[in-house]
Amino acid sequence: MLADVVQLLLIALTIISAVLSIEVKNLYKAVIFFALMSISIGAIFWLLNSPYLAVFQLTVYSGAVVALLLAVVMLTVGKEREMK
Amino acid sequence: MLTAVLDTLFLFALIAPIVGILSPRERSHLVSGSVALIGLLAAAVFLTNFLSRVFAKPIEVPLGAGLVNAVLVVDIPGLFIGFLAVSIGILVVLYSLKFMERDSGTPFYFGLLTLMVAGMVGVGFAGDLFTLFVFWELMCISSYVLVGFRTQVKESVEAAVKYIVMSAAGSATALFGMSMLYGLTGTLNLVGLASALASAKGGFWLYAALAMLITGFGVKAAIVPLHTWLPDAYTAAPSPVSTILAGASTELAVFVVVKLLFFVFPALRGSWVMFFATFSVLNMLLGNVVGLLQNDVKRILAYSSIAHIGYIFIGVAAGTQLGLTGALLHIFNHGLLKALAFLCIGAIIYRLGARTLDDIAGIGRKMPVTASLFILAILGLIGMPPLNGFISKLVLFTSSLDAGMLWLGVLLVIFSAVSTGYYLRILKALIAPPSGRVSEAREAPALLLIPMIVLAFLVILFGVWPDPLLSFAKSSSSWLMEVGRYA
Amino acid sequence: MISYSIYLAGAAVLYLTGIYALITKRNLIRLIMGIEMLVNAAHINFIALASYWRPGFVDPLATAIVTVSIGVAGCIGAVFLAFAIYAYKHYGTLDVRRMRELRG
Amino acid sequence: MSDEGIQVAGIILAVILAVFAVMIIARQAFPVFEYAKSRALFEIQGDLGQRSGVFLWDARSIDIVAQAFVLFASALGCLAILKAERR
Repeated sequence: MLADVVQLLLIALTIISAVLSIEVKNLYKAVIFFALMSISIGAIFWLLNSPYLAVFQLTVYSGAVVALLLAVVMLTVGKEREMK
Repeated sequence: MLTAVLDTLFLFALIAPIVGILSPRERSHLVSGSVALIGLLAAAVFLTNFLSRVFAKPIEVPLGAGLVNAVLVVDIPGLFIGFLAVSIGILVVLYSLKFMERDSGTPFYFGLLTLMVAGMVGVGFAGDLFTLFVFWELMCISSYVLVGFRTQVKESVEAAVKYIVMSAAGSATALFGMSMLYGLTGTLNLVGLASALASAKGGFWLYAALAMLITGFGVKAAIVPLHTWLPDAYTAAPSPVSTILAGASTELAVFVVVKLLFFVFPALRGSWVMFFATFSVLNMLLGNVVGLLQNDVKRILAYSSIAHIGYIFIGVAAGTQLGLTGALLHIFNHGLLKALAFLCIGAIIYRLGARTLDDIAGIGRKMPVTASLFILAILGLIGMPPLNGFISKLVLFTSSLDAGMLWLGVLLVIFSAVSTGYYLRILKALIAPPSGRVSEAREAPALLLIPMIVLAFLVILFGVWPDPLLSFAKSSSSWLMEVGRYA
Repeated sequence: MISYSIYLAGAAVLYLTGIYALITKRNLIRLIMGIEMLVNAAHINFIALASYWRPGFVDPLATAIVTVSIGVAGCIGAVFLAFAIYAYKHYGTLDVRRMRELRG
Repeated sequence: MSDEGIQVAGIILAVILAVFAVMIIARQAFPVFEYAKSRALFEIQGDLGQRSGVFLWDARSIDIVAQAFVLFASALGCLAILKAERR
């Protein structure tokens, strides 16, 4: 029962953070919300009995891709005010 | 590990950039280019070796694979598309040896070109939908970088960005469609899918999966509402890359769509036939009408590609074996013709640095060989009788008659006539009297001419003597239509 | 065990969010995030289906597929971001509205 | 159309589509594995679900090799994009 509620909450969290990551004005915050989305997808994988995949998802998405995104944000618009 | 063809291609794709980086800088393009050329030639030899074995029974790697295994099945349609990819790859590498000599980073260029050809051959051979997807991404990622290879040019970066956004969204859509298909059948093996869906009744979710798969692969195949990346990418890419995109990559995407429809979803034929009749008319209409308004030769050729994909879909819309034969035949013939046309305009760009109709006016007097080959390609694209474009258009026309869709055949003829409008503009620009910068141009160097002459020879050969190609396409289509032979 | 339809609905909504980002947003960073959302939606669908294949058992086929696909999606992201750096060098912005060399 | 217009239209369209999708999913239950030939494509012994790594190498090795070359292609591509200009 508890697992069901947690799963529903995680799906809701995924969608909310996905929407926020494309709607938030500040690009840094957008990338952070993207990382949150990846983490909650990883948690969904964990609850669906595939821990291997959850770890893989966390490594690649909330690790590599988010690091790349942050690096590019820093290299390009990081200096400016314009964050839209 | 994989089949001999793919092994060679992967091996040489690894060697080419390493050797190129280690060699002195002025010669790095020659060294890495010749390594890539050797690899592609070896792959072509292995493909020819497969030919006799495959006609008896498709080669499976690994042997005795179940429904859950990743598997490569070398069958006749796979060889058909493999030959197209490898032969155009060889010619493009040969052409690039001269064309790309002024660019930096050529070792990476040749490595990526070999990987792209490997991806295309892998897509042709894949016997599992997800294996197909991985090889598809290999081809896509290499082509993204190749389109934007000249990063110092603004328009090339922009075209690459546009291309990546549309194409990656398409790939993701195809992946979602695959997940639904997996949810319906429990396997992604193409033969397994075909036998599971052989008696499918339809239902909302099966149609949704089919629609997502066709949309996803259709982005690369330039089905009309999804074609917007194509003119930009073809125009902004370096000419050899436009050649391989137009001549092999887009054709391969059409082949994948055709394979999915005829091999996996024959049970739903009644519904996709009408759909593809509509798309074929849309493609022909948009390609031919917008093509008339362009002034850039590469853009004209890009829109003519869209129109030709519409012609291929006539065969799909017919939905018969004759239609499939015509579609495969036109995939091959259009690949050769469009490759020849792009190589010719590439040679003109190499000498002149310009590609609009006004700027190249009169180039025919100064570069007679290039111009006559270009005229040959254009005549083939129009569908003049002694060339190979005529044969496949004839087969497509016959198939539309055969399927009782006379109006599609009539539209094919009408739009071929409309397309003559912009082809004639190119012809006029080629034979006009030269002026200005054009009068200082010289004939293209021999290394650029060799691939063009080889392609022109093939174009004439398959026009005058189409029997071997026709029988190859016929046996390909009969293999694709009869899933039972794979079991 | 909650119904599979909830996962399908979640994946579909995530997919539509990604498409929405691709259509309306004009920043390269947001475009790549939209693409990754599309891929992630497909992954959720695969894994949810895999765990409904048979009760108490996860189909390793879907796990294998998603493992490979995650790596491939990461590659697309890397290539796209490398281009984004060059686009910024040329145009001084990540805004695709200001890239108007080509007419479409 | 102005950017604001696109934004508003996009939001409305996205919300409508999302509601529509959820409604379809609620109405038409997904026929999970309807066309599957059988639910036992391979033998299940013990903790196979946990040993995905073994499965990954045993059955999907072609995918892994191809993925390795996808990674290689993207590495090569990033090098090619971010190369030093000769001139």
